[in-house]
Amino acid sequence: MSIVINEPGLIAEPEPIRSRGGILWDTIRRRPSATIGATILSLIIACAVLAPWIAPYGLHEQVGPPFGAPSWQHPLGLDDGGVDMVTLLMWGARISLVVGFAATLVSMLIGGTIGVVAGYFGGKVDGILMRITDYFLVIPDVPLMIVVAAIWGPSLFHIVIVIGILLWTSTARVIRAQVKSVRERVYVKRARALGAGHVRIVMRHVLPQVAPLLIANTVLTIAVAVFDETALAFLGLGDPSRISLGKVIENAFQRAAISAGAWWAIVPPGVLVALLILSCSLLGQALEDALNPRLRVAHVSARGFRLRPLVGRNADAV
Amino acid sequence: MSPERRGCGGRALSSNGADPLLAVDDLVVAYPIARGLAGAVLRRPEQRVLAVDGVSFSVDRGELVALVGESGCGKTTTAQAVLRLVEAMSGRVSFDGRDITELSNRALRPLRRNMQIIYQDPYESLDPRMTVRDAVEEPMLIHGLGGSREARRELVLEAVARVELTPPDLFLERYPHELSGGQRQRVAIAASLVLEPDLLVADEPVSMLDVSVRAGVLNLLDRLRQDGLGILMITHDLSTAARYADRIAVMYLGRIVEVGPASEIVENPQHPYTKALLSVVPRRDPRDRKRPQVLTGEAPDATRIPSGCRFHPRCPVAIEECRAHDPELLRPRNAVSPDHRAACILA
Amino acid sequence: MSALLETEDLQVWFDLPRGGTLHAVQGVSLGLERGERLGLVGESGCGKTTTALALMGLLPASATVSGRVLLNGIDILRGAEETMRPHRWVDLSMVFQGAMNAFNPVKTVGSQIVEVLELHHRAAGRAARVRTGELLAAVGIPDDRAGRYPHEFSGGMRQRAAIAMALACNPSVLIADEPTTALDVMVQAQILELLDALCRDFGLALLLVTHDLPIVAQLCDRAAVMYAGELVEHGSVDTLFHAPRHPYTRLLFAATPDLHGDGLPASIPGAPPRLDRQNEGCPFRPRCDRAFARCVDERPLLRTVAPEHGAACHLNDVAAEVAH
Amino acid sequence: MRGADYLLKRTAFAIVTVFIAVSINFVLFRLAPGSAVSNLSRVPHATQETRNALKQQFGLDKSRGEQYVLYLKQLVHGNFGVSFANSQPVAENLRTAIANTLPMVLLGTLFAIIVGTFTGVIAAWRRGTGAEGATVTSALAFYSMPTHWLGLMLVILFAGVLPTGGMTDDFLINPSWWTHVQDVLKHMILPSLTLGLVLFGEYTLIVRSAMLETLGEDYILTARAKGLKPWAIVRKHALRNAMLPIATLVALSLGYIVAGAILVETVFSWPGIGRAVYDAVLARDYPMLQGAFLVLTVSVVFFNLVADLLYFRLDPRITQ
Repeated sequence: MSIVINEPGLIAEPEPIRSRGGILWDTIRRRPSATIGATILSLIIACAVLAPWIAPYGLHEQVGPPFGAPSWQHPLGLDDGGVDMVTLLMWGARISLVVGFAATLVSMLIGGTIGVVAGYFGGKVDGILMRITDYFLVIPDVPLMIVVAAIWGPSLFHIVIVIGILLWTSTARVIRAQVKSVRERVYVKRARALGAGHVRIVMRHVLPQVAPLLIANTVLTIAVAVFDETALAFLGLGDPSRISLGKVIENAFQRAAISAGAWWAIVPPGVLVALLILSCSLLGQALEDALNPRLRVAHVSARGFRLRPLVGRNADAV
Repeated sequence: MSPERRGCGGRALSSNGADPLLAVDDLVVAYPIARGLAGAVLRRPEQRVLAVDGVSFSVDRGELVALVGESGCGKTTTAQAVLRLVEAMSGRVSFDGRDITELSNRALRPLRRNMQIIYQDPYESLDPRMTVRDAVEEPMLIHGLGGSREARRELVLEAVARVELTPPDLFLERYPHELSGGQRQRVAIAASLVLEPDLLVADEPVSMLDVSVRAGVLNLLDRLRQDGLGILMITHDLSTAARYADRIAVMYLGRIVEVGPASEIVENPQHPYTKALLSVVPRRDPRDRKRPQVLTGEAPDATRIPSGCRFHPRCPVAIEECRAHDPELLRPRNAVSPDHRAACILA
Repeated sequence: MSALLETEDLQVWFDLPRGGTLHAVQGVSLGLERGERLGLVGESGCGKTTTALALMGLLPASATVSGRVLLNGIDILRGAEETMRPHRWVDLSMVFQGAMNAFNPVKTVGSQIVEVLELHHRAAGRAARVRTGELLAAVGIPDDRAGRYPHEFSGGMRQRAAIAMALACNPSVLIADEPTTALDVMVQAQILELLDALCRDFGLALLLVTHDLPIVAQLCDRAAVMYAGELVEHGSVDTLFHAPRHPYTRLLFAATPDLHGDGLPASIPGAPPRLDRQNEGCPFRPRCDRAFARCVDERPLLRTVAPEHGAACHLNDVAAEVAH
Repeated sequence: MRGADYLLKRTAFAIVTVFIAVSINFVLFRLAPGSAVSNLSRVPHATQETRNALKQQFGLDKSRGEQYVLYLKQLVHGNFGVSFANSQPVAENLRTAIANTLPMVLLGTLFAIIVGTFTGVIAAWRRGTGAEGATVTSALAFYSMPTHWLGLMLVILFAGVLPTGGMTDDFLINPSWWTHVQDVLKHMILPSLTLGLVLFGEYTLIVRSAMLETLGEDYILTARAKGLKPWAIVRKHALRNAMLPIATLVALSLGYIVAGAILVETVFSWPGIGRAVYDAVLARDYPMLQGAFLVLTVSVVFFNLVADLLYFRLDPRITQ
């Protein structure tokens, strides 16, 4: 037990979590980093979703010379095929996000299930599942993705599956830890003592408590999935028929955009990927922080406590 | 009103010849100790800790029995074994005359509504996402009781009123974080009462509450006892046991070393451990300062149980015979009450 | 005559993480004489631990403090952290609640005691290690245990070691914050006996912060009762038990169960007020069994009601008027 | 005794993991439909001779069980097969590649550890100030950038100032030993910096949260009560304890860094293990790919074991 546990003001009261949307919305409203992350993320998602309607030019439409410089008509210039970069980025973000979300969904389903089952049942089941997770955790994911993608051949579906089945380990561990702690809470013990079934306890008590953490983890996983897709595409293992942000960077690199001095073909897609990952990290991290009771108040920091001068009060009064 | 004078219902029932509500007979509970991979490879024998080693007692309707002891003495394990939340290695637990040690989980389920438990930590006793109403209603839903939604609401209101949260309808839609520790513990009790149990196991029900509200929760339990509920209270606090229990059983290293009517245990203890335990309880009145009889040595360790009387290494009056002879629970020579038992050859 | 350690109108506010402030300590003035044992009693959240931490200037960055902390008549709070630090452990030392975590888990217990000795130039090298052994022996721990890590000690042993560490520089005041909470009754008795002996042998002044009235009744000379950030009554433990002048003190004793005697303890209805809001009148009024009109809008001040006995209750004024 | 048990468990885990990786390798490369060897026609530039050699080498005429045993036997003898691309033994190719990768990766990691620890401690120490905001923002920014893209940005920025590709200058003929080292170091700067910057972001965030968690511990309050000055507390108590998670995470990440070097080495044409993987993918050089994957897995497992041993050294509680 901590010294400060009983003193008000020394620790933040754990924020009551009531509705699933509640914690997400609450965090976005209260934490500036989460606000920024959520804003950027929703802007990118909006552009990507609306690409077919708001993109200024066609995706395969040659509107100028290869590596045409930025101009008023084409603020980010043209790529090696003379396609408008803004258009390319919108469509690219679309594919990157699809891969990111789909792969995350796969990994959440696997990781969430394994985490809940291992954490809830504990004992032997937990031992076996966590051993499996440990092995998956140790296998280096990028090389395995490369090997699998190389063998199966490049396609969007393969990429989603490959990323998805390699990313679930951290989710499984985080969720398991949380489920284990929820399982030991008195109200769950009491429900068990009452004779409630496993399904009921999991659905009614465990899952709602774990859901916010699962959301935070999902957001962080999206960032990793987007990164992995970019890396795979860069290594020439992306789906050749789809243009993702990774593919845009790879194209520029392969077609020697750098030696051609066409920075606009390579800087913006990277910035966009970085923004995408940054916004997910900011949002996910803020959510995790909000849910983490272990981030207590530091006992020592650069700034000490403040003194308020004795004004108007009789300092000699005892 | 002393506990003895308060005594009602319970004794009478059992003297009528009926079975006690809860009878525990020679209960033994063991936990395995992990021997580790190295141990498994070297084929070391699997070891077990005897957390509870031959415990017998009973609880009647309308009776509050307190199991008292230091941490690690096996009192909480005993409570869990009574409710079959941990499995006993041997011994019998009978509920209302029926042996429940061998019942399957399925057969046990309808019985579970008759025996309820409340835990120590009021801050974790309620699901933070459920209102008081949901929390009190849940046991009925689990057991498929209470009839219609409206009927259930009535029962919830009744239970909330019974734990003295007034006015009850004001509390129904509140969330746990809007309640104080004492109120949460009352809601937990209400959630147990709604099933109309016969037995309530209370595991350190007030040790995490503030002093000013403890008495409120305990007095509530006392009134429920008067209404005929059998209560088994686990506590480390002898003062609380002395005030509220009809009978006290003192545990040491997995055994009951002394048991009897509360007033007799407090005023006329016969086992040296009970005497020591009573002497270290700080008194409220500053004028009442006595030198406590502090036992030396660390708290006992269930992995290393001494031979003979298991209390002898710390016993201030141990004689040579105590090393070899494991005493039984017998009526002490100086006992006043016929129900007083102590496990000491000198008593 | 000035006390060894004294606070004057000590106030502490905390910035809350979700905005707003919490007035945790609301003008506490206490005195501790040389060799005296004072119990600071109250329920959770009443500000007793905050007061203890403020005495040593150990508050976090979210705190704002005002008032004075006088050590031998000199204000050591005036320069915050900087003026406080030289007195820490040398004049005032502390034993924390739940000593499980008071030791750094990756360093040996002995080395953490040696650390203070060397820091305050009491001893160094071999001499410091010898002194550490003596200190441990003084609290009943075999001195060869100095090289062990904290996790190798039991809860009671760790609390003893923490006390040994607190005595390292021969302080004049020992502040013990819930030193026996989370310990078993028998171990609690051992620790209390040890504190008692040490105070006697070393002439230590003891400030015992606890929620447990009987412990104070047994160990202390005087007690100060806190409620909702305020000192509501102080006096000798005997007076407080037999002739309390504040309803809270009386009701708190009535709520505490005792081994012998008759009747059931009675609880105090209601809950303490929230300290993150401005409260009018007497903070105890909603729970008080003898509140009257004046309690609603006038906050009672701590007044001397008898020699060495102060209470903050309007009833005492009424009693005084009646006496006139 | 518990300590011995811990070591035994961790070592057993490492061995089993390597075995599993070896088996995954077998499954991926031999059994999966359309995999390398079961579909030899997909191997480009393969003469009939190579194919026959392969068939014999992999024992494709035998049952799968026998193939597996044969495969394990070959591995035990360090035989990874022959590269399709340059007809050299894979083991030989891998050895050179690793020798090239390690110095570059270590330099980058060292940079990240030193800078990241420093900024992480500052961020935790100055919590709630502008300094924390600045460090965390820059750390997050670097953490978010795709590694290869950051490399390309450095290429754009430093083109002409520093060498941006390869490991040596081809125009240096018969350089002395010293000029050769200088030349390699110069080539190493950008790839190492890329790796270092990405890792710097990650390490800063890790160190910061480890420090924050430690600074909230009760023994920090005790240290303050003992009269230690704030920086002494950070140095003597907080950092020492925060190093526990940090050390293990760094050791852990070292394993992944070798794997992650693929992107950096591709951008800077650094002839290391990552570049070897990239080339093998392009050339469909399966023996090489298989060997490289195995080496990378073993390196992660190895550093994992190092992390466990480190923890064992640093945390006395494990021997309990």
